[in-house]
Amino acid sequence: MKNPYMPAPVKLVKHFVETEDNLIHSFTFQFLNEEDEKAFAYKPGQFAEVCVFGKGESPFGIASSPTEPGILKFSVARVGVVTTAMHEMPEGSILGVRGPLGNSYPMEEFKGKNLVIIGGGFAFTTLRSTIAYILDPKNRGDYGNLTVIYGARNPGLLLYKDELAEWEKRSDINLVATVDRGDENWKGKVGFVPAMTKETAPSAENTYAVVCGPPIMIKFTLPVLEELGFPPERIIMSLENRMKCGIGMCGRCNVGNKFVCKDGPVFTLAQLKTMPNEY
Amino acid sequence: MLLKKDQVTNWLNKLMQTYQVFAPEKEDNSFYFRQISSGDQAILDYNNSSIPPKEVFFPRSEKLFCYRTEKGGVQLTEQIGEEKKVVFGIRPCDAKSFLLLDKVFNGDQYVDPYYLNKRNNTALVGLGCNQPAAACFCASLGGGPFSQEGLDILLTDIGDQYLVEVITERGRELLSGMDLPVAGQEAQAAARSVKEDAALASAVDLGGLKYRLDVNFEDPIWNEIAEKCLGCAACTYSCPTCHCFDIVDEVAGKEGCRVRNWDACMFPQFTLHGSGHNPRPTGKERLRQRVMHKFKYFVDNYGATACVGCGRCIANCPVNLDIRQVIEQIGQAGGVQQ
Amino acid sequence: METVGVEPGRFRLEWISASEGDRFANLATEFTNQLKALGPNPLGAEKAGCS
Amino acid sequence: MFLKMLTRAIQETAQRLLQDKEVDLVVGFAEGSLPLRNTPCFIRQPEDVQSLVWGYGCENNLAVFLRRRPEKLAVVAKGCDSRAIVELIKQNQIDREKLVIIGVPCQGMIDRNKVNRLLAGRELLSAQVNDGQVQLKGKDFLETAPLEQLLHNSCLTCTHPNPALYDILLGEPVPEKGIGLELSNEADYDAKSPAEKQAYLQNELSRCVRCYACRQSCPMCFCEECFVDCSAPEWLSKSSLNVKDNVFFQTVRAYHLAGRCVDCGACDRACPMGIDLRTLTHRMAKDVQEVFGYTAGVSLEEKPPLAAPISLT
Repeated sequence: MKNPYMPAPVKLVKHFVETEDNLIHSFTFQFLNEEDEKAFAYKPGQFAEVCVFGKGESPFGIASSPTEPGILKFSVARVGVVTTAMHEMPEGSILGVRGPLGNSYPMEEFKGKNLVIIGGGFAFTTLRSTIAYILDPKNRGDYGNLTVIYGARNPGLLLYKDELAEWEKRSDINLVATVDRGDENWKGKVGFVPAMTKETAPSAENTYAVVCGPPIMIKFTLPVLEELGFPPERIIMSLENRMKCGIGMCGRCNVGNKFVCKDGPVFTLAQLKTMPNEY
Repeated sequence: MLLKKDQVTNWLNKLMQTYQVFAPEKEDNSFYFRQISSGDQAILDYNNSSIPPKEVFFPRSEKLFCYRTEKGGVQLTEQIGEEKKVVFGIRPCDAKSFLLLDKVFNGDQYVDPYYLNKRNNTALVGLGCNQPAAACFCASLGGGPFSQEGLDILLTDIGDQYLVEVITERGRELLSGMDLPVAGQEAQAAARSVKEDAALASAVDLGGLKYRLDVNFEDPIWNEIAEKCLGCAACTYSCPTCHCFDIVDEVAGKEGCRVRNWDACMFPQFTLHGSGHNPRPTGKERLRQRVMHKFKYFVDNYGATACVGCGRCIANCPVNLDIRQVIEQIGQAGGVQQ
Repeated sequence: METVGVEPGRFRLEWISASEGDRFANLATEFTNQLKALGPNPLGAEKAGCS
Repeated sequence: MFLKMLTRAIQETAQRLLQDKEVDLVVGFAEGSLPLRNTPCFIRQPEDVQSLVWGYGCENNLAVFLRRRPEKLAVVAKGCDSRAIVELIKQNQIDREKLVIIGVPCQGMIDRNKVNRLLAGRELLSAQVNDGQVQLKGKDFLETAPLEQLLHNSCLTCTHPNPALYDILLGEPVPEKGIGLELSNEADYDAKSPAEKQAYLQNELSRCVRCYACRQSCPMCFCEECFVDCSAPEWLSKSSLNVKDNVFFQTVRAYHLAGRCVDCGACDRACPMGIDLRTLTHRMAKDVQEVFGYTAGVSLEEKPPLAAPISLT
């Protein structure tokens, strides 16, 4: 009987400071045991519980893509006990990972469709996983045009800056990186994500929209998408709720009769409209 | 079969040779299901325990695993108990509650080994309720004072002895070596009359409740229902079908362990986000969640109502917030069934 | 403190000014030895850990 | 019977206050759903006042519902409720201008645990009290016992049964008992050695399930984040099997109530496990009285102990 509460030991191989304000660090792990890695086959959009022995565990979206074997990457903001402990962890430390948990973005349904991925602030982790998955040579052919609109308060707070630079050079992805307030050497767009969406989003025809970000960004982006003709079934969201077990047993992350950890975190806007407004 | 009341003690002592036996033990004024060390500690003329016997399967605090952080690695040791147990003298409503908890802990996607190992290794010897208490309403939830659901053996008190009804193979094993006499006509008749007389004083009308809960999430009745609730967990921790828990680490230097503790949707920290946002900020949302979970969400997800009508939440609530009245109040709220 | 069953010997109130460094040091040492004699604090929690 | 008279007086007062729009809400007690139980109720329409009653089960401290309320409201307050209100006003949790206090002299509330002990497991179906005798009826029994024998300990040692602060007083004041009336079992707790005290507390609190009904029912417990819920630092274990931490929780809670606890016993009555919590809270209130000469919730003008210079002569 597999014990879903037992974490698999992992080693911290790369600890990278993502944002200027030192609030968000990226952590790259490697499994210590071969069979744990095989058992951890995941899809973009899923999350995992990262365990810091002696402090506790917390759920984080998986930022790495399944097309990047051998590693598992998370980007974590320093908020509480576990995250603060992680931020002080040197490379080589041993932690634990439990998962993969939750459903994933409907990558099969996306096949043959255009995609606009809209992210904000540090909720860009699972979106990065999805983008890297689609851009992988094995998968790129399956998907139509890919537009990415990613915003942050200022340039220093953008995640994965080097990758953003690479994506800008590529022709098979239309990256629109925007900031609320630019600075002297910021050459990209300046403006809020909802405004950028109105300006640069592709036609809704045969296109899915994936939206993930702080509540304020969601609140103003959804009407724009609906205006552009995106039906609720093709607006994909990812919810965040307090979680402990991650497997639908500890009873805390539900919205209506859906558990965000087991039935989610990915829901279509159509599904969300049938669920009570309690998230 | 028939079991004389004075034979109970030595049956329990016999069981204790191979099983850990949990039975109602009296302390001051209330009863608790605890592991007994000798047969005479079990008291069978009692109404019900203040805390349900679910503790045997889902303890209020349980070590999931222990770890020792060493140079370059961590050593994990699981803490899953394998002991064989018997819960003796359990009421039919509590036995039925385990069938509901099974739906959560023995799910299609994930299985909880801690709960399931104990469940698979534990037999349940039930004791029918000759005199249901005033606040018991098990019949309204599909149960009954002599319901056999979830039990391995059911005892019926017919005066100076018990009618023993064996329900499962595991129940039969418990009686091996006891060779009890077969129950004659007279004993059968006595048991039948006891079962007929066991009238339930209280009932709830669940008709249309699920439908009303589907439609009245935003109904102002919830403000009224929740206004007197203090937001403690007296109801959740005395409820046999509540299964919510918290997971924390407890550390002593290099060693520590991951512990699972009972938790309650009535507490604000239950859903408080790291960012400070709380989807259920006040007592109203939290009490609504408790009622919705038992009488709607559980029905949607598992096809059964997560309540067995044991009445403990009514007796233990400091402000006498009565779940039967809540169900009634919802009945009067909007959303009449088409 | 006594109501809760903490032995009176475990609590002490002293007035020491910032300039009385050595008095503070002696007092701390002396009180520590006193406490060691009394043994662990009854209120001290034993962690549910693997100890 | 004075209960009926009090009930009618409460209903009439509430109706007048609501009709004249002097208040938008009246907080009182209604009939409970179990024998000897009353339940808090919130009346907003004059025509609903008939659900307001008075009885021997009005044991909750209603002050817990009055903190930081925006609207103008009235409360039916017995002695200990009014004392809690006085303290909450002094601690800026209640706006005196927006509160109408309907004072009710308190005859004491019946302790269900004492009734259960008397009935030895037989179930109580109904109860009446006439002239100091409690009639307890069950399926096939009728027991009578003197009221004194079934009152809560906090009511037996209550020093202020008459409201310390009120706008309207209903019924006749009740005779006040002497200050610091001691119960027999209190003396022998004090006589225990520290280790025996620890053993007693740990035995009592081994039944604690950490439902926090004691904290939630206490009018004085209104911290934004209770130290028990804090995870950084984690002051104590969250597991109720950690009995020493259960004792630690009650100890620190008693410290946080020093000079604020009005010794109403609401925590004791709220505990579903019947744990004796008043051993700590009652003594804390007594110690504060002895050391600082201050009794919580008796007068609006009297400053709390540490808020005013005290003369140690």
